Formats: sequence, structure tokens, C-alpha cells
Amino acid sequence: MGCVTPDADTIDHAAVVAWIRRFAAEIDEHRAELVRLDTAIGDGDHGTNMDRGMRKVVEKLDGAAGDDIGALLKAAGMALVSSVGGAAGPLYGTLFLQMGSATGGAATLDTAGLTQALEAGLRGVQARGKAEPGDKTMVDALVPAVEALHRAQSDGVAVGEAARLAAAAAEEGMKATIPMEARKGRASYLGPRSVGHQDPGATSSYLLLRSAAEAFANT
Amino acid sequence: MGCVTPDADTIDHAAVVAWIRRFAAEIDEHRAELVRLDTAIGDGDHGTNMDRGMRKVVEKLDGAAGDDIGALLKAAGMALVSSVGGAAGPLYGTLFLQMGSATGGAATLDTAGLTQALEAGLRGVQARGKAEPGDKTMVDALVPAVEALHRAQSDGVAVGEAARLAAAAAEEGMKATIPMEARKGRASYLGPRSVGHQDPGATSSYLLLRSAAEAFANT
Amino acid sequence: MKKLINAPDAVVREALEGMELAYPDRLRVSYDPAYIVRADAPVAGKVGIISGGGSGHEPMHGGFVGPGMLDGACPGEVFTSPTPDQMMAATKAVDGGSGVVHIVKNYTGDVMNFEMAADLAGEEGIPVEVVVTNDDVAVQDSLYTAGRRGVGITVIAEKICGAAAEERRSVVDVAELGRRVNAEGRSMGMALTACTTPSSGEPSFVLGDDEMEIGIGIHGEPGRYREPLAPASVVVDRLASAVVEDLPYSSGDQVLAMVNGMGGTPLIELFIVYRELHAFLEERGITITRPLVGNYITSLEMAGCSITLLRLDDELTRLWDAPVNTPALRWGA
Amino acid sequence: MKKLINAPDAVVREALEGMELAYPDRLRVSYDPAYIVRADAPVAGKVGIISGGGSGHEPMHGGFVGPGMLDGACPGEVFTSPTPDQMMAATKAVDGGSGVVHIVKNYTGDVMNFEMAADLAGEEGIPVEVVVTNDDVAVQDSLYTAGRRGVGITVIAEKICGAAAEERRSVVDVAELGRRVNAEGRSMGMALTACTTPSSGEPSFVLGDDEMEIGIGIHGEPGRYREPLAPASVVVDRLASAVVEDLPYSSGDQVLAMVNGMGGTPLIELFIVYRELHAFLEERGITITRPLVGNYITSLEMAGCSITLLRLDDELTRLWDAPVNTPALRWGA
Ligand SMILES: Nc1ncnc2c1ncn2[C@@H]1O[C@H](COP(=O)(O)OP(=O)(O)O)[C@@H](O)[C@H]1O
Ligand SMILES: Nc1ncnc2c1ncn2[C@@H]1O[C@H](COP(=O)(O)OP(=O)(O)O)[C@@H](O)[C@H]1O
Ligand SMILES: [Mg+2]
Ligand SMILES: [Mg+2]
Ligand SMILES: [Mg+2]
Ligand SMILES: [Mg+2]
Repeated sequence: MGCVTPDADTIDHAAVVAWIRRFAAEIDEHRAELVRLDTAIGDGDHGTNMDRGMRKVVEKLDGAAGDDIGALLKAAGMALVSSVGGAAGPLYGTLFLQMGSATGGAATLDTAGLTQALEAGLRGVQARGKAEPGDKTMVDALVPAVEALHRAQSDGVAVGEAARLAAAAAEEGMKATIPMEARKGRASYLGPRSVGHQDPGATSSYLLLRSAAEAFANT
Repeated sequence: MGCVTPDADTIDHAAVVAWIRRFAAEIDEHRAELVRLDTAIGDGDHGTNMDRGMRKVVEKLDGAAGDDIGALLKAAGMALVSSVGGAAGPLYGTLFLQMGSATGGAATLDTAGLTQALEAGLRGVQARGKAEPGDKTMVDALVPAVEALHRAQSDGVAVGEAARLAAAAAEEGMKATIPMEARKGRASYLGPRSVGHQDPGATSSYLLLRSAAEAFANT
Repeated sequence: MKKLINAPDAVVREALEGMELAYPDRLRVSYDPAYIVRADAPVAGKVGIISGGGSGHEPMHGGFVGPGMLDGACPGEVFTSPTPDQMMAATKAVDGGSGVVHIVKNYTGDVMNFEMAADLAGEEGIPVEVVVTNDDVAVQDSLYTAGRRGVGITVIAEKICGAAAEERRSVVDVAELGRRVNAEGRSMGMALTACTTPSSGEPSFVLGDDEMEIGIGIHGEPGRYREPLAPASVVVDRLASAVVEDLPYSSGDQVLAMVNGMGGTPLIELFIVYRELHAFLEERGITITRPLVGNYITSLEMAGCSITLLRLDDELTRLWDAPVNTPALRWGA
Repeated sequence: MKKLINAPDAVVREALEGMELAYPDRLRVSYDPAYIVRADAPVAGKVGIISGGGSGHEPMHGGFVGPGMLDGACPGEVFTSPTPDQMMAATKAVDGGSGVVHIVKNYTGDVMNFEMAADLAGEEGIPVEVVVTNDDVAVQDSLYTAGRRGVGITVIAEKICGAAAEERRSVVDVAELGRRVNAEGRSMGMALTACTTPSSGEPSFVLGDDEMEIGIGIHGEPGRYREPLAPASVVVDRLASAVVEDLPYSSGDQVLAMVNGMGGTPLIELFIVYRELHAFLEERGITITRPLVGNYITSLEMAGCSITLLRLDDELTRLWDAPVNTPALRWGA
């Protein structure tokens, strides 16, 4: 699917569909790893939860027409909310719902549009979950990604490259959760014993950004 | 306790007390082995059951006076009946009760007396449990022991030596249970899978005869 | 061995003490000899019903003591039949002048000890009727063996005899009813894991990670055969086929179906087993009119389940539905 | 992984089907979205009470649906909070016109999903009151963490709120009562073994043969600390000390004491634990006036137990004693 023209300044509906499919594929592929990470400091269901949800999202996509990126992201958010459960359901659901609200009616997104969308999603996640950076959650992957997007936007970077930079920042953010002591979510029950483990939600959030980078990259 | 004079033709109350104590000690010592044998083809409690019972018997002995061997054996039987439970409780209880009936009022036993006593006990066990030789039970150790005593009696063998012969026969009988398929008791549920294991009750019955041989031997 | 206990040889006594403390208004416990009776025993004019057997099968039998079910229970050591003096003392404690029924699971030890107790009771002039349960189709029945084991139907017989006794039926009637329940009932069990008695400290048998044991007893006895781990539908097919074909149960029958956990199986799995059993019976035209799903006759911490069917008629259904008020089975009260 | 299941991802659905088949007269089950309501829901004029959470804790919550307790329950996947659409559908199904109370265990996922559901219900004009339980003293409570977990007190809050709703008290009253129960209740649990979710297939943590884990959660979360296996008396001392000191409970208090099995622990052990707890409390002048011993809030096949205390007054005692008629808790009916 050539949804992005080389060095394109914008992504379209098809590119966002490709992003979501790519994310679903990454989750499927890393399901066991996410379960293992969540077993170490949680209850071992993060991979299963996200996989169940992304399958539902992809089912919905199969019937998705039109060019409204906002509607697409909202539909994904609704599917996640009603199929994932656990902490990830409301959090990823809200992330997508808020990205959808921020992009309502848009047929294309440039770097600024993508930045606004992810920032709105992050704000939604923080409003819902009350986590701050450093609490060892998905927020720790999303915050650097949003920051990287802002930098890319002021530097006039095209959206495909911006997504790549955001993914790289999210990866750093994900790795930075390893030495953290969890203060939110199930891992917080472990207190100091949560140190030394990578947060599963930060890991899936990195996969989300990596999927964007891959879907928006020149083909 | 020099309860038996060298080459004595009879045993007295003290010798029977020594027999019972010896049996209790053997059971205590072989408790784990009896449990292991019963785990293989039963429910793993024979050692514990017999040990619990013989401890109670020994407690009773501590207060036993007089010279009535029958009363002594009956008291032991009653203690077994009300403390062992399982199959072994009624069976060993009956064995001792019937040995007691057969020796009621006797202050000494010669080979004939011992033979009659054990034979009465065996009859009681068979009446209670309906086992025949070859069913892979304690009966398979007791029958050859009784037969050996009969032979010893007709050969005019003294009681100490008679007990030794009975113990040797019981040992053979015990070993002969290994290839048998159980037809009585819990091991019978295993059918052919009971083959290749030595019967726990036959093993404790051999210990009973060996204890007699040791207690009645010249010291 | 991982158990919440203090000392292996104190398990039965301390658990009894716990029961007594937990149900002070409902149960009375004697320790030497050990038995449990309902707080208001003996009930004048009512047939008394006692049961008993080795411990390790909780809630059976102590958990079934109360109005509408057992008057008394005699707990033996773990997996070891209790002794005649316990049974005799319990018999006396529950005799309200109308005689006593002994419900006995068919194991050599249980049968012989209860026999001795019945002899003693007879000597004291208490009419005793004995009901021996032997519903386990995993074991071949024959005159020349110990015969089939008593398992799940025991619980149901206790409930139904208990209801009949509350109706003030005679000792002969109540026992006859118990025998009828036994005749119309069949069971079979299986295990995913063995169990460990506190005194032995070792598992009763060893199962591979990918194996299950079909036809196990409730004392950690190994089963009829071993096979690779299979889905619940296959497990139910194994157990229910053997059960249904034995009586046999046939199209048009109405049954009470019990799916029983062996102690270490979570309830969520028992409901999956019940779903499979329902489908299995429905296919054969057999209708479950009374279900019972839970842990009723267990083998310590064994993981696994058993299935028991009882063919129902109006009388048995009515007696099953009658009020019962025990720690482990309670309705209408 | 040894389980009586057909397929890991069919566990919840098939267990629900089993429950529906086992209790056709008492429960109604919806599958998409998944929820269970009492057969006669909604009860006009009565406050509806729903709860919910991940599956794997059976009988909680579905086993507590019925007159005198919950009107509805929303089962999530194993150890995973259900979703807002389930909760919303259940809320609508049980609203008898007097509003609905949501009883929610304090876990990030449960709280957020129920929050979204309450928002949706508000939009539809159904007054919803939320009771969040957080009785687990193993977890440090702080504004800056997820706070204490909701465990055993949830069962008791469901029973007591259910009784109050049957008395036709208002939605605000019923919720207030639930919060009071939570405030007067404390719990702590421990494990001898971990548990394995069907989907992961691996134990949630690994314990040595001679170790136990103190302060575990109900989702296979490891606990506060690990220590060598110890007698039941020591286990109770660990759990009960933490529980009693936290509120604190003090001499003269009358309490409801629940000894709860984690799913793989046989009843005989729970009675030994109860005996120890009784002694522990008696020594401190705390009297158990209402006991509850059994498997009520479990963690799949985990071996272990938890202890919950609720300080009682006359009102709470009366509501606890009121009739309840659910698959897993039943008396007076
Ligand atoms: N309050 C929160 N804010 C943001 N993210 C959170 C919060 N609580 C948990 N998370 C994220 O959710 C992840 C766990 O998700 P998941 O395992 O699906 O849910 P649950 O914890 O309910 O089992 C954690 O790794 C963490 O990144
Ligand atoms: N019917 C019987 N007749 C004679 N001996 C029997 C009979 N049934 C069982 N036994 C003996 O009892 C032994 C088992 O005793 P024990 O383990 O103490 O009782 P249980 O089988 O009730 O656990 C068997 O090894 C066997 O020798
Ligand atoms: Mg998780
Ligand atoms: Mg045995
Ligand atoms: Mg035994
Ligand atoms: Mg979860």
C-alpha cells in the first residue's frame, strides 16, 4: 500500500490504517514478550489484553471506509475500550479516542497534526491514569515521543521522519523505565522489587510509535 | 529382661510383654518403609497406622501387671481396635483379641500354646477380612507362619526355636506377595498394577513374627 | 510438602477444633473418641444418621452434619477409617430412640470398623442399619475383590437419608432409601495431580506434566489408566461414558448431576466441566434436573474432578429439595 | 499447565455457560457484553448492586449474584478488569429505578473501567454510586501510588450492601454502608504456591519448596516478602498481626473473621488456620462473633489463604445475618 509518497509532508487515512494494522501485527508478534514483562511486575496479561483489543480494532478496520482520520482513530479507541479491559483498555482506549478528537474531520495529517494528536492522546492518558513521568508506565514512553514530535515540528521535519524520531525517543523512554520504581498500576505493589524490569505498557507504547515510523516511512 | 530361660519350653507373661514391645519397636523403625510400601499400592498410611496403634498398646503395657497372657493380648487387641483404624485396625485388633481368647488365663505358653494362639488369630483375621492365601494380604505371611508352628509342634521343637521357624516362614510368605495380584484391600483397586510390590500388611505381619523370634530367643 | 498445618499428627485434631470454634451453635465435637454431632443431638423420635471415614475429604463428612443431613460424623486420621469406639460413641450420641443408620463407604477398613461398631451397638440394644455405598465405576465389582469404592454418591445418600429421617421415617425405611440411592447412583473421578498426606510427606503417585490419571480414588490411589492431558471435553467423555454405560442411564432419565472438585481445582474449571457434562448428557437424552457443582468429597489438595449421577424419581427429588442446614450444604433454612 | 479447560481463550465464556446451565432458575447470563444478573432483575424500587472484575476469583463475583447480595456481576478475562460496556449493560439490566451501586476493587484497571461506565450511566440518567474497596494491608497506601488493593472485604461489602438494598434503602445509603464496611475491614493474604493463568501458561512467580510468599495479591502478584515455610500458627501471626495493627482492632472489638482459601487449599487446612486465628484474636481480647471459612475470593489454583476482619456493630451484624440466596453464599432462604 503506497499510502505515503516519498518524503511526503502528510499522511492520509490509508497511512493511518496501515499504522494501526502494523501496530496490531507488532502486538501479535510481541504478545509473549509483553506477557513475560507483565508477569515479572504485574499479572501477566498485558500481551493478551492488547492482542485481544487490536484484533477487535482490525476487525473494525476491515469495514472502515471514508477518509476521516479522526473517525478512524475514534473507532479504534472505542473498540479498545470495549475489548481490552484491565488498565490498558481505558488507557489505550482514551489515547486513541483523544487522538481521534484532535484529528476529527482531517483527511491528512502533517507533522504538526500528528504532534497535536499524540499530545492530546497523552493528555487523555494522564487525565485518566494520573501517572507522571517517572512512575514507570506507558507515560514514560509517550512523553519523550511527544517531545520529539514537537522538536521535529519546529525543525520542519517531514511527518515520516518525525515519526521515526518519535519512535527512537519512545524506545529510550521505554528503556528508561527499567531502573524506575513503579508508583502506578499493579507494578507499584512490588515497590522496590519492581526495579530492574521494563514496564510492559511502556513497551507496547514504543511498539505503537515504531509502527507509525514503519507505516509512514518511505516504501 | 531374662524372660526366657535358655532352651525353655515355655514363655511367660514377661516374654509376651517383651514380644509386644519388640514389635512396637520394629514398627517404629520400619514405619517409613511400611508407608512407602502402602503408597505404592494403597494409600500410604500403613506405617503410621500401625505405629499409632503400637504406641497406644505400649502405653497400656506400662500399666499391665499380672501373669495372664490372654488378658495381656486382649488388652493389646482392644488398644489396636480403638486406635489404628483403616483395615489394619480391625485385622490386627482381631488377631490379638483372638490370640487372647485362645490363651485366656494362661501364665505360660509352650509351642502348642503359641501355635493355637496364632492359629486362632489367623482364623479371626480371615473371618473379619475374608482374604484367602494368594490375595496379597497379611494372611499370606500369617498362614505359612502357622503352618511352620504346626510342624515345629509335631517335631517337638521348643517355643523359641518354633518362633524362629515361624518368622522364617512368614518372611517367605511376605516375599511371595510381590508377584501376586491383589484381590483384597485397597491394593485390589490397582488390579494387575499391584503386581511387583510387596504387601505392606504382610510385611508388618512378618515383623510381628520376627519380633516373637527375637523376644523368645535365648539371650 | 506445602501445607497450612502445624504438625502432621495434629492435623485432624486441630482442624476439628477449628470446626468447633467456627460453628459453636451448630456442632458439638468430642475429641476422645473423636466425633462431631449436631448441636441438638439426639433428636427424640428421629432416626439418627452417622457417617464417617478418613479425614482429608472435607467438607465430607463433618461439613454435612446438621438438620436435614447427618446427625454425626466420625473423622479418622487422614485417609484412614475411624475406629469402632468412635462410631459407637457417635451412635449413642445421636440415637433418639428410633435407631441409627450408618452410611459407610465401601473400603475394607471402613466396612470392618463399622461392622465392629454395629456389633457393639447391637449389644447395647441400639438398632443399627448399615448402608454401604459403592458407586465408583472405575473399580471392577466382584465377589472376589474388595468391590467398588464408595465415593460421590455418599454425599447424596447422606442428604436424602437425612431428609427422610427428618420426616420421621423408620430406621429400616431410611436405610432402604439409602441403598436405593446407591443403586441408582454411579461415579468416576480423575486427577491432574496427586495429593500428599501430611504423615507421608510424599505425593501418592507421580504424574508427568502432560499426563492425567483416570479412575482415581479419593485416597490418592492411582487410577484405572493414565493418558496424555486432554481438554475438558475429553475428560468428561471418559468419566461420563463409564458412568452412563455402567448403570446404564438411558434416554428419558432425569438425573441429579454432581461435578465435584478434588480439593485443588478452582471453581472456574468445575463450571467448564459441568458445561461439558450437560452437553454429553443432553446428547443422550438424559436431563439434569438437579445440579451440584463444587468441592464436596475431596482428596486433600488433589487437582481433578469427579462426576456423580443419581437417577431421580419424584420421591428422591423431593427429599433432595428438602431443607438442609449444614456448614457445607444449606438451603431452605 | 494442568487445567480442566478446553482452550485458554474459551475459559471465561465456557465457565459462564456452565454457570448458566447450573443455575437456570437463579441467574441470567449475557455473553456480548458478558454479565450475569439475578433471574428476576431488575427488582423494581430496589437499588441495584453490581460488581465485577477479572475472572479467576470464583465464586467471586458471579457466585454472589442473587437475592440479598449482588444483582449483577461483570466477569472480565482471567485477572483482567471487565470493560465499561459490560458494566454499563449490567447497570441497565439491574436498575429498578432507584439507582445502582458499583462495588469496585481498587485496582487501576477496575477503577478506570468502572469510572468510564459510571460516566456512561450518568449520561443515561441512571444514578450510580461507587464503592471502592481497598482493604489489603500488604500494600502501602499513598496518594502517590495505586493505593491498597481491594480483596476479601469486597465479598463482605457485597453481602451487607445487598441486605441493605433488600430493605429498600437509598442508593446513597447503600453506598455509604459499603464504604463503612470497607473502612472497618482489613485483609492480608499469603501463598504456598503461585498460580498460572490459562493464557500465559506459566506460574506467576516461582517459590522454592521451602518458601512461602506473604502479602500476595489475588492476581498472582508476588507479595510483600518471602520467607521459609512455617507452621500455620506463624502464618496466622504474620497475617493477623498486620491486619490487626493496621486499623487497629483492639480489645473489646467484635469482628466478622473470614478465613479464605486461595483456590488450591483444602478445607481441612483452612480450619486449622481458623483455629489459629481464633486463638490469636482471643489473646488480644477481640471476639469473633461471625466466622466465615471457605473459598470465596480465590486466585485460580493458588495454594494459600487470606484473612479478613470486619469490625461489627449491631447494624452490620443484622445485615450480615439477613437472608441471602446465591450459588456460593446462602442462608435463611
Ligand atoms: N495509572 C496509570 N497510568 C498510566 N499507565 C498505567 C497506569 N497504570 C498502569 N499503567 C500501564 O498499564 C500497564 C499494564 O497494563 P495491563 O497489564 O494490560 O493492565 P493490568 O495492570 O490491569 O493488568 C502497565 O505496564 C503500565 O504501563
Ligand atoms: N480383607 C483383608 N484381609 C486381610 N488383610 C487385609 C485385607 N484388606 C487389607 N488387608 C491388609 O491391610 C493392609 C493395609 O492396611 P492399612 O494401610 O493400615 O489400611 P488401609 O488399607 O485401610 O489404608 C494391606 O497391606 C493388607 O495386608
Ligand atoms: Mg497486567
Ligand atoms: Mg493404607
Ligand atoms: Mg488408609
Ligand atoms: Mg490484568
